[in-house]
Amino acid sequence: MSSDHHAHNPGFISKYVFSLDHKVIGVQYTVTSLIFLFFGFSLMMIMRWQLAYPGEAIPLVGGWLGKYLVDNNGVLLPEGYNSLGAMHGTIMVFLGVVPLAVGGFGNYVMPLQIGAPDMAFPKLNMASYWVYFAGGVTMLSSFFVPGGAANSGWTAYPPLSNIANTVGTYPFWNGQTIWLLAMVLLITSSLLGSVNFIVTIMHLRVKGLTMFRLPFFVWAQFVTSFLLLLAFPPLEAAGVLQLMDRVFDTSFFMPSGLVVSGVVQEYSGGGSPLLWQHLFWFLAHPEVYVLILPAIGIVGEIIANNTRRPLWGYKTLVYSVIFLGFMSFVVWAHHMFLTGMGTAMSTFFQTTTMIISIPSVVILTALLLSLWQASIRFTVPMLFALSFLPMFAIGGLTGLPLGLSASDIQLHDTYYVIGHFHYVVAPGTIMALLGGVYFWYPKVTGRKMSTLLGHLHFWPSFVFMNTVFFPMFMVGLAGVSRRLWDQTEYVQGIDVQGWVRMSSWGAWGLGLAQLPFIINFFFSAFAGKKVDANPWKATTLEWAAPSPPPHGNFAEVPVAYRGPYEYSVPNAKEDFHPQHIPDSQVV
Amino acid sequence: MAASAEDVRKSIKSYLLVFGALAVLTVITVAASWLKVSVALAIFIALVIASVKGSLVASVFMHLTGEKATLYWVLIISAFFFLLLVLLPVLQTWETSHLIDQVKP
Amino acid sequence: MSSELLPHTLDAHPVTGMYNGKFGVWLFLASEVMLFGALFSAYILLRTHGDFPTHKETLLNYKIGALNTFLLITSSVTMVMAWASFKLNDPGKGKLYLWITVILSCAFLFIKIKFEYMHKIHEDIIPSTSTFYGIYYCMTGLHGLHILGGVVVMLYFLTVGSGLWNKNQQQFTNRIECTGLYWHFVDLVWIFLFPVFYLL
Amino acid sequence: MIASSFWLPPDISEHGSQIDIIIKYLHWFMAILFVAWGSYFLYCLVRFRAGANPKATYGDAKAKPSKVAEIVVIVIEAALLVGFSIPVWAYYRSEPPTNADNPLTVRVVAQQFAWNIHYPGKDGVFGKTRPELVDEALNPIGLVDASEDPAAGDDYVSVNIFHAPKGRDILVRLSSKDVIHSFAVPLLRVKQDAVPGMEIPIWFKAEKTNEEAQEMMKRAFELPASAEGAEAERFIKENRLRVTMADYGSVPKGATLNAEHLKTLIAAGTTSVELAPGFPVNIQCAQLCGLGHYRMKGQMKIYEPEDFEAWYSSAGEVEVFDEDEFDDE
Ligand code: HEA
Ligand code: HEA
Ligand code: CUA
Ligand SMILES: [Cu+2]
Repeated sequence: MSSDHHAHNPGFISKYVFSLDHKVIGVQYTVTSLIFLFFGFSLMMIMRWQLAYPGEAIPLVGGWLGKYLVDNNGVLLPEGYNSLGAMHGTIMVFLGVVPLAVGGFGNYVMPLQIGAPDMAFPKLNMASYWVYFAGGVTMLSSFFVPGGAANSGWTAYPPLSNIANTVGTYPFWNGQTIWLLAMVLLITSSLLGSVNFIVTIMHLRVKGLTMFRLPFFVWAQFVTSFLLLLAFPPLEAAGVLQLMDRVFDTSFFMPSGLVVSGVVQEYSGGGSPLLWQHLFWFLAHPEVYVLILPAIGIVGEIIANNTRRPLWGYKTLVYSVIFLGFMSFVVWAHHMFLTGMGTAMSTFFQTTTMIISIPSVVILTALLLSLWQASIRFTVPMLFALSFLPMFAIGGLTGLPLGLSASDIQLHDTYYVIGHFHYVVAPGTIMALLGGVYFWYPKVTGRKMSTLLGHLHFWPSFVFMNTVFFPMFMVGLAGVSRRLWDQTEYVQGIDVQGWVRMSSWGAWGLGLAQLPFIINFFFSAFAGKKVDANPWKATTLEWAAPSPPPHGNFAEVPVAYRGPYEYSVPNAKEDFHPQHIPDSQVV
Repeated sequence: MAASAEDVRKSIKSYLLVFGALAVLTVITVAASWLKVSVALAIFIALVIASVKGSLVASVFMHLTGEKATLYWVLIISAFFFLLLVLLPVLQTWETSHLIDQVKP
Repeated sequence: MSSELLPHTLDAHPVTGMYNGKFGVWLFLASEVMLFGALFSAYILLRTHGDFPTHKETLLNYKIGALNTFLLITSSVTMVMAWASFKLNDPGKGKLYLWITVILSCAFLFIKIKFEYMHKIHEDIIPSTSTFYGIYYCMTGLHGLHILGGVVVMLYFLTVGSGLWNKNQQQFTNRIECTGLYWHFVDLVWIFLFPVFYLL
Repeated sequence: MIASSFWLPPDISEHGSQIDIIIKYLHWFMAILFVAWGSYFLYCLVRFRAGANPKATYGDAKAKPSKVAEIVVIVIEAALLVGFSIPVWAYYRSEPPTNADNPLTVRVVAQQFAWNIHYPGKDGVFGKTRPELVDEALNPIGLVDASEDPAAGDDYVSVNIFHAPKGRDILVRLSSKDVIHSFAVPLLRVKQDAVPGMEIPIWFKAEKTNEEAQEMMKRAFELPASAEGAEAERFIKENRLRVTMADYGSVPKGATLNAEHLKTLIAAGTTSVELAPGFPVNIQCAQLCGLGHYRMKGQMKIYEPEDFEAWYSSAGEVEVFDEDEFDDE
């Protein structure tokens, strides 16, 4: 079916730049988003200097950060701090993790895992990458416009975001407006991608691959796509409304009678600031599950492969993920408990929030039980996957005090929240995604990454991740607000300064710990050990294709004969039964 | 819908019928807006008529009646989230703006 | 082009009952429901929130609105007729219907812009005049962009893209069907916009 | 700061202990779960490593313990939700102090980057305000003239300092002039966003005065070896918001240590002093509100009721509070 296309030799441009091949697009996504991740992290390493040593000049880079970020002495400005913070959040979420988890891994691995020759809509796929790319470039360009990048947080709450970054008379030429335009592009890209994913998963599975024989990772991508499909449009709508507010002076989010810096604001009024928050969090809560579900999927794959036994409770896992996806649409206002909620609404949202924690507990328990009576191989990807479990547990558990509206009174908008979600997204998702890179690298390049460098990457990263984020819980409980340029303005802030410095040192250590990875990533592509198509002795279909898979993926269209994780089946020749090998050849 | 030529020919008639119905309903909506009824009732009437028109378009022009369960599920889920998105923000903002009524000025 | 070789490009999938393109369009429409849903939510919230003028106090001309509604529902019929004609292997009639659809939608846009937007802007009624006009311009503008997009796609199939009919009739008809689904949805949105802005 | 427990700041409000209880119970619960799960996890890693268990078992592990664990989690979450969180919120949000409780009612108007506390004066009625009248220095909330609204005549506005009595209900009508802020007083376990265009009520009762809070928070600090040099400078910088809690001869109680003080103390052979925050009950802004968000700080001054009355009856026009001068008070 697929062996005969592209009889002619496509040129470099159509092969590697405007390629329609899901694998090339997947690699494009992966590399671009890794670079964005590193960039987003660098912003935070700068901010952590100001937090650890408030008011001292930033070493090394302070001199050339530009007048919107630092003053003449190289000290970070408060508005520069806000810009970096907003851009860190935005870049990490929308330009780093989502494109890596969905655009990168989803694009590359998912079609292979279902035995498809490509995505259902290759042109749409290419378009979604380039729209993402355009969004990223637009977002970055905002560092250079007058007034600097957006500085109202990644949440961009109006009225602040409506009045922020207005410099001179250019309606478009300022950070916040560019942020909005870039967000519209990024959301569009995700929408194109999610349509493509759903159709591909439903329509292009090979013969024999029923829904309940799909690898867990595919299920995770499937649910994620629905979240992207249905949750992103409201933010797109909100973005359009805020653009109108900024460019056409409407007042959707501006109530009447505002006085900013002593000046009465002129506009028609009658808007609602809370409207933005609803539309934003309607997206952003499902969004956080977009950040975690693909990671859980990757962890599931790696764990099944390295425990050499089937995932415990595969169906339970699938149902939990579906339920999680569904529930994630009905909890959003737990981010808004303190905007003035009455008893009725707060009861509704805290109850749904407690309910949504149950499927997470079930998922984690199932993954944990998969270790029982296993034969655990501590490969590098497995180390990353294993570290995900306790880290996600800490992140998830600390979500509970935030989810109860009464305890959220004390913890809302403190570093406790920062600690909570970083435990899920950084030691959780980031570690899982890195594990995924090590796991599928041999498929993409035909070569393995260095194990030694892998260990040099894993252990310090694991330690430093905790050094960065654990102290944040203490800082938060002590009552220090987030987004503070200088927390030592407050006596509580001075008291926890030791913890804060520890976080900062951890962050820089974490930065250093990425060097072995970067080296490993680029060098192994041509210096790594050559391996065969199935180096991990895995069962799912992507390992049935050659490494790297040719255009069209499979030399011969596979047929699925069984479920995804048939490891250590009694009386078998080997300890794994690939999905595509008929029974007659394995027993 | 993999319709045969015969089916298509048959459905052309229903397209024209629906067209007529839509035109009539548009006239009715405009007429109804001149009725002297309360605002709530007026909104209700207008939305009911719009929903009827919408379902006609969806089920006949878009052939929704001939589709399979998968699509229904997708649409039901979006419709449900749509309702939440419309209702909850309004309720919450309403509740918040009335909290102050509990305390005397 | 590799996409021709992908499964279910032409034939319906046994479970979903749709070919790839149609399923894709329906999913896209589901997301459009949420997009316009969010805007309707904004409208209702702003309206119940306080100082929000209603149509009785505003100058929207419901007669123009009704005329436009009529144009759009007519274009929906001609659209579905176009698809039916292609399906019945009558490309001449199909094209004719498609042209009528294009003309009707251009008429819609023309009336919208010339007699509503321009007229209003002339009277200095712009989005920032009041929240009502803000959301009116926003929602009808977004809807107008959707119309414009539909027109561009139809013109594509009438001109540059019409060659596909000779190569693969079924695929061409499928694409017309997908365009039609989108088109009916745009019509459907207007069916709600009209009473919400012009009558209530 | 002396952590009352779980690193929380001391609690000086009436309702705060109920919030703390949830935080404490929940964290114990989380810790137990984590340790239990973690031990199982580590046990598996060791017991079932490939070296020790070369052949994995195909069948499912027993599901019962996991079911039990999940049910325990559900039950405890439900108990915390229904037993603690919802009632606290219901009390805190829907049972405002009544007139019979004689609450002190104030308006708090947030702005970039200050807290305006508007007292109604003796008549207990707030004067009208209008945005056009706002003058950042003289009339930050745009209060009308007494000729327009007699109720405005005795109104009193204090910027960044919130005077309040102990042991009496305090009812705050919270709003904002420009963007969203968040009125947070960690010691009182109070936090509420100030949303422009809305007035949102919150209420609380302080059970400690500033002095009593300082007593709770006082702590001994080692003095540096020398009164000069980097270490001494850092000591002064880090303690610039604290005051002495006892009389140290040349340095009176309630003083902020400066280089001069340090010199005399070290010369007198003192090695440690007891310090506590000068203003222990601070108001923070918890919602990003612009470049000055980090310094949008107010202070509460909680008096004994009779001292409060004395202050209230003598209060003047607009009081602007500057923290750097607080030790002169
Ligand atoms: C991937 C991202 C992610 C995930 C998965 C979650 C998961 C959860 N989150 Fe989190 N959250 C964020 C990202 C995430 N969150 C972000 C980014 C913000 C802040 C945004 C901002 O304001 O900028 C936030 C903020 C946030 C708030 C608002 C706080 C505030 O602003 O005041 C709340 C409140 O309810 C909350 C709750 C929860 C809950 C209940 C879960 C639950 O789903 C968690 C359920 C999980 C568990 C309960 C773990 C169970 C596991 C075990 C018990 C097993 C132990 C196992 C071993 C030891 C191996 N989150
Ligand atoms: C997915 C989301 C995500 C991720 C992964 C991170 C990762 C990190 N975050 Fe981030 N953060 C946010 C989302 C995220 N953050 C958000 C939403 C906010 C709120 C913003 C706001 O207030 O508006 C925030 C805020 C925030 C703050 C609070 C600032 C404040 O309130 O003032 C801090 C403080 O320390 C912080 C620190 C860090 C650190 C140290 C990491 C580290 O863990 C980073 C780890 C990263 C890596 C290890 C990079 C790995 C990549 C490579 C090694 C690339 C290699 C390249 C090639 C091979 C080509 N973050
Ligand atoms: Cu005001 Cu932050
Ligand atoms: Cu959330």
